[in-house]
Amino acid sequence: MTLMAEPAAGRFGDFGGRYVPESLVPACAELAGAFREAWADKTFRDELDHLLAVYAGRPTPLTPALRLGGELGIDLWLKREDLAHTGSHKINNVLGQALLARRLGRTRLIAETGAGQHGVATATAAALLGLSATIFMGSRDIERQRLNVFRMEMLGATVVPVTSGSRTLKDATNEAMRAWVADVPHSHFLLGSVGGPHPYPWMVREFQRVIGTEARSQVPSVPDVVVACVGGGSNAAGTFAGFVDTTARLIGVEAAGGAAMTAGAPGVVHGSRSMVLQDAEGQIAEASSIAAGLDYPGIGPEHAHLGALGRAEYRTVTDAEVVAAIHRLARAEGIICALESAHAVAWVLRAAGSADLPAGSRVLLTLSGRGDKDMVTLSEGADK
Amino acid sequence: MTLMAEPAAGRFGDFGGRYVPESLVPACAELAGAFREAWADKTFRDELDHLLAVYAGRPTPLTPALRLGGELGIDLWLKREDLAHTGSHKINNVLGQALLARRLGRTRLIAETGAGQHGVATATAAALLGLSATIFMGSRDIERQRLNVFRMEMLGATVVPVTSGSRTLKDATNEAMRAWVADVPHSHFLLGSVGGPHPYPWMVREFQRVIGTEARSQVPSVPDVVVACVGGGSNAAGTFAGFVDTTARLIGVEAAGGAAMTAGAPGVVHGSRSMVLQDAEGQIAEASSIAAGLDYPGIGPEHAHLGALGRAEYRTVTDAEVVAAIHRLARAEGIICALESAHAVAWVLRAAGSADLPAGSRVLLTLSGRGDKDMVTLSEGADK
Amino acid sequence: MIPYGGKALVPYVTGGITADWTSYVLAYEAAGADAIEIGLPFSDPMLDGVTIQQASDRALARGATVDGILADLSEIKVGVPLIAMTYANLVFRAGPAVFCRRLAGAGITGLIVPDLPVDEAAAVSAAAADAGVALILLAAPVTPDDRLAEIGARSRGFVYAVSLMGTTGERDTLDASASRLATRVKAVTDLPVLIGFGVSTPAQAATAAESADGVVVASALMRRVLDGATPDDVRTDVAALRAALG
Amino acid sequence: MIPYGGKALVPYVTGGITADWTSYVLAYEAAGADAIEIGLPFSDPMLDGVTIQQASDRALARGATVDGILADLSEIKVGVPLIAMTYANLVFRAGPAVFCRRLAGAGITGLIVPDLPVDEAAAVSAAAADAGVALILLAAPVTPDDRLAEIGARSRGFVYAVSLMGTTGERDTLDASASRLATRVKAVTDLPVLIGFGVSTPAQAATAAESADGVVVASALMRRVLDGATPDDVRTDVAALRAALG
Ligand SMILES: Cc1ncc(COP(=O)(O)O)c(C=O)c1O
Ligand SMILES: Cc1ncc(COP(=O)(O)O)c(C=O)c1O
Repeated sequence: MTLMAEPAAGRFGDFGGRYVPESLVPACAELAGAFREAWADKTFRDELDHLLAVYAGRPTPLTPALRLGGELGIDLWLKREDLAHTGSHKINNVLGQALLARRLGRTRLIAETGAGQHGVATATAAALLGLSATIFMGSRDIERQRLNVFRMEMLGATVVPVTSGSRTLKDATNEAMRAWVADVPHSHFLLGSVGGPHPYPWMVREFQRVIGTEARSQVPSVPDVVVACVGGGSNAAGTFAGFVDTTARLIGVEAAGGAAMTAGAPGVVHGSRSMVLQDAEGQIAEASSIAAGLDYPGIGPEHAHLGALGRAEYRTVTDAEVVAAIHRLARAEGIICALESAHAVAWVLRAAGSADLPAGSRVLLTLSGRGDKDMVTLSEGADK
Repeated sequence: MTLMAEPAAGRFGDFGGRYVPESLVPACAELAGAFREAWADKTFRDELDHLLAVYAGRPTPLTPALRLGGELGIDLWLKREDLAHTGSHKINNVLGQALLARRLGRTRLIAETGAGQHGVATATAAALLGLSATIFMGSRDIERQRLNVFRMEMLGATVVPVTSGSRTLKDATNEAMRAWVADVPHSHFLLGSVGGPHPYPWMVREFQRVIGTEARSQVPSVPDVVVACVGGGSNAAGTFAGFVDTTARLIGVEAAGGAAMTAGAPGVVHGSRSMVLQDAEGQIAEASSIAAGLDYPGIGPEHAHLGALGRAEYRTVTDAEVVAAIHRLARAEGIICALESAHAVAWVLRAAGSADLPAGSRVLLTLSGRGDKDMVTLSEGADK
Repeated sequence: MIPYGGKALVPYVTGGITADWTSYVLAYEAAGADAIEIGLPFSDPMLDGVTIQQASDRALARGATVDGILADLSEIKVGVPLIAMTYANLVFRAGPAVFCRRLAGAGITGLIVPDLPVDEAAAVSAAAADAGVALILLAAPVTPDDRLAEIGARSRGFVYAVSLMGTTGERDTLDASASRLATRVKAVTDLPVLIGFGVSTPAQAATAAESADGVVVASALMRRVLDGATPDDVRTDVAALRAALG
Repeated sequence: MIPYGGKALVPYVTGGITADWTSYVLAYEAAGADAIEIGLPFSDPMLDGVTIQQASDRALARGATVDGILADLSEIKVGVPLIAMTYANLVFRAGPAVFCRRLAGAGITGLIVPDLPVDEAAAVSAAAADAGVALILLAAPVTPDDRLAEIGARSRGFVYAVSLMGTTGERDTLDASASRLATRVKAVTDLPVLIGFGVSTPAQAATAAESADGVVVASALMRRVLDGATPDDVRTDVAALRAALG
């Protein structure tokens, strides 16, 4: 199995598609064509690879977590997206899409953000390429990720607070799509994960594939288990892409309060059909997670497909496990990861030694981002 | 000219030495011997290089600053220490010294910190190697770099507020040395810059040499000017080490309120003779800079020597120039650097086009760290 | 569904927005509506501006459900066609066949799903046809000719011409793109073409009707309802639109 | 400088700590001090604990300067040797020769510089000798034998044996390292050996004097001064130390 080709009609099995207003269909089609072309164009790939190397700090290292692995009785390698410029894997996708936007003659980037990492990455790429950026962010997320709001503003982006619905990522995404409809000729909607209408799930996975490709060349042998946290699912998709054709088990870890795969049902939201947290009538549920970047009721359609096939498995961890995991990793390895990334760590901590992750397992874990943005949340938690 | 050998009697020309209490002399001598030996030991170098690569993210990229350089009429390359693990060049030195401390059988690291970057790096290395860490930090710096205090605590370090004197880096250094005297057998004093008694200025420069060595191999040609900010002077020393034997001009940029080279006089503080801000009688002056990491009245002795020889030049920039520079770089290149690093940028902004930095110059600038830690300071400034 | 010949007026109301929301339906009919659009509120109305978002939120907060809204409709007698407007997830969650049969059971004969473009519409289209419900497709100013032809061919009841690139919501002027689009759509289909999105005043309705077969008016009416207008109040508004359209 | 034979008592006072600080000098003499150590306060007293730090800060805050302190001393008549204690930067800033001559001019005959180890002492040592001032070197518990011999050979006046690994400051007990060090120093020099750092009580002074030729007492006295003790009060304290030493 590989995850290479453009999905036919934008479908991953039963999932995917392009459920958007007619006003956006031509833009989606244009984008799909442009990406298809650019991805086959050596000049474009070379320019992106160059930026990833000299600007974003790729390849990111693979760190053997000797102390934590030793305590858990497993071999544990960490793929260090926390060291990428702006502090998470989000930059990989953003640089790719921003180059594409420029190729399409767009002068403005529109993005949704939850934790603010995608917003910061988008604002960064906009500054680098001389584009303008408008970032939609739930007012609740603005409260808990203030640091990132300052960063976006310093980079020259306009941050628009979204006060509708749950005031988190879901609502920011609605608002970003509304802004896009109103400015299609000048704007590129720079979606931050593997959701949304075709070509986004495919395109973003391809831009994130670099994580898996690098990791595959860095691990001493094919791991038994490959694990990553899942919000929309882009860092997991990029990681899985490097291992889907191996014997490695693929594990995505969701927030217990945003577990689209575990607690959701098939549905259509934000442009594609996938697994969605919703009620019996189809109203979208509000997710709830300490990690703003996972506080989302949906998941990318390819994950729904991999889950349906049984090729990938999805697990959930609680906020309390996540907080414990972030501290444990910090003290054992000197790495303070993002709350999002700590979901993957938390599952490893829980599973190690059990039938789900037997002693002696070789585990590759993608640390999708760094934790600086979460210090306020964590220190407030500690005060309680 | 090279900066290779161990300075005889710990002297760089008229500067350097070992002005410490007799109680610390044997520990300094032991450390000098251990470093001399380790630095000649392939096993030690390999282990350090390995950690720098798989853990700290080295080599860091060299980014051509095309937009900013274009605006200024110069070729500008940024050496990206902001992408190193923990967010600054401090990790290079800390990993080296922590390995040395372990080799010496020490179980505890003691460090002073200003901006908190060195404290975070020290806490990180302690966690990684299973050592304990006590970090002294001025209470004024604790206020302005809260984020880093949280990070150190999460990493398991004890942060001790220092309320004497100016309550900044100078006073934290006094207190760290006092703590060291009281626990020599178990503690290694992990000094964060190229100051202090022999062997620190030499050893820390050697551990930071990796910046200059990498940059030298990354630049397309020898630059006309190599510029770095100077607090104690470690990122500058490490950078200069790669270019001191070339035709490049070497420029260190100090904070106007902490300009030991420009406004200081020879003096002895914290264990070595160097340039020091002081009054006519010899009382050490309190520095004052928006950048906690440069808010220090001294400078490493080798800089005093390079300055006396005329091989390196030292300039100052004001807080206002620094704030403008951080914003300009963010908007032009999508990089939010540390307030410390922005001093180097501010000088380039001011000098570009003048006789000091003519149009067409090729400039290598070390971005010593990232700005996340400074967002609160900057946003409060913006509110005013 | 839409009378051929004259200029059709299709006012909109969000189902369940007030306890007596069906009184607005009756008022619309009384004021001369040719058909009435009933919004089935969705939690994430991605194509709607602030007014319809607020209307949807208020209805959902009041506990509005599809079943409840349909039951309310069964209790009144309306002489003009009723058209449901909702988002794809509500349709798929129930299953297109079940969903469309439920609509038909409540006397609804049309369905508009703004996030279901023609390429994704096959299953719902078939289910709607089976249930005797017209799946009305939308065309946008940026829709290219070939797609427009396909939309014209696959739409049922009428074609909904989205007046501008943007969300629903009142506008000061009618975008010039509205009449251009209506003209293009009329060139590829014999179905009536109605202009919607941002038609806010009788004057705008009259302008729209110069190139189209009628208008859909939503946000302008819902803004009034949100501000406390009674069924009687909005009857006057709809009557003014009716008068402007002739 | 220090009387050979008996057990010497050298109490310390920070110059300029109060307006009448020289009264403490006179009180010490009256209580039987064999010599008196005068602290010339430095902004960054790296080897000092909290008490001497506070004393230094207070003196500096009062505007104390080396010149002012020396001028104050010129105004009193003291019959025992005076020893200056300060940090290297004050010595180098003035220049060792100028600095030492200034001390001598105020009647000071000894100098202790805690951050000037023997390896760095040559210039100051020569300048002090020229000015007739004894540069007193310090030995520490960790000092190896060969260094100890060098310190013994290069020190003048006496050798200051630092009782423990740590800063100045009161301690509950005298560290066992104190007597071990004093014994080791005495084996390599004929100079008197005084124990300092943490000698806080008459009993501790007596213990120290078993292996050494006397004691320096600083923090215990300065703590009292900081707490408001008058010259009369500290005279009693020094007298008690004197009595304990015999
Ligand atoms: C550090 C980090 N990890 C993970 C995520 C979740 O996104 P995805 O599942 O697309 O990787 C985010 C989103 O903000 C993030 O910031
Ligand atoms: C980012 C950064 N740059 C520079 C410095 C100054 O140190 P040095 O002059 O030793 O490089 C610091 C010190 O904290 C720092 O954090």
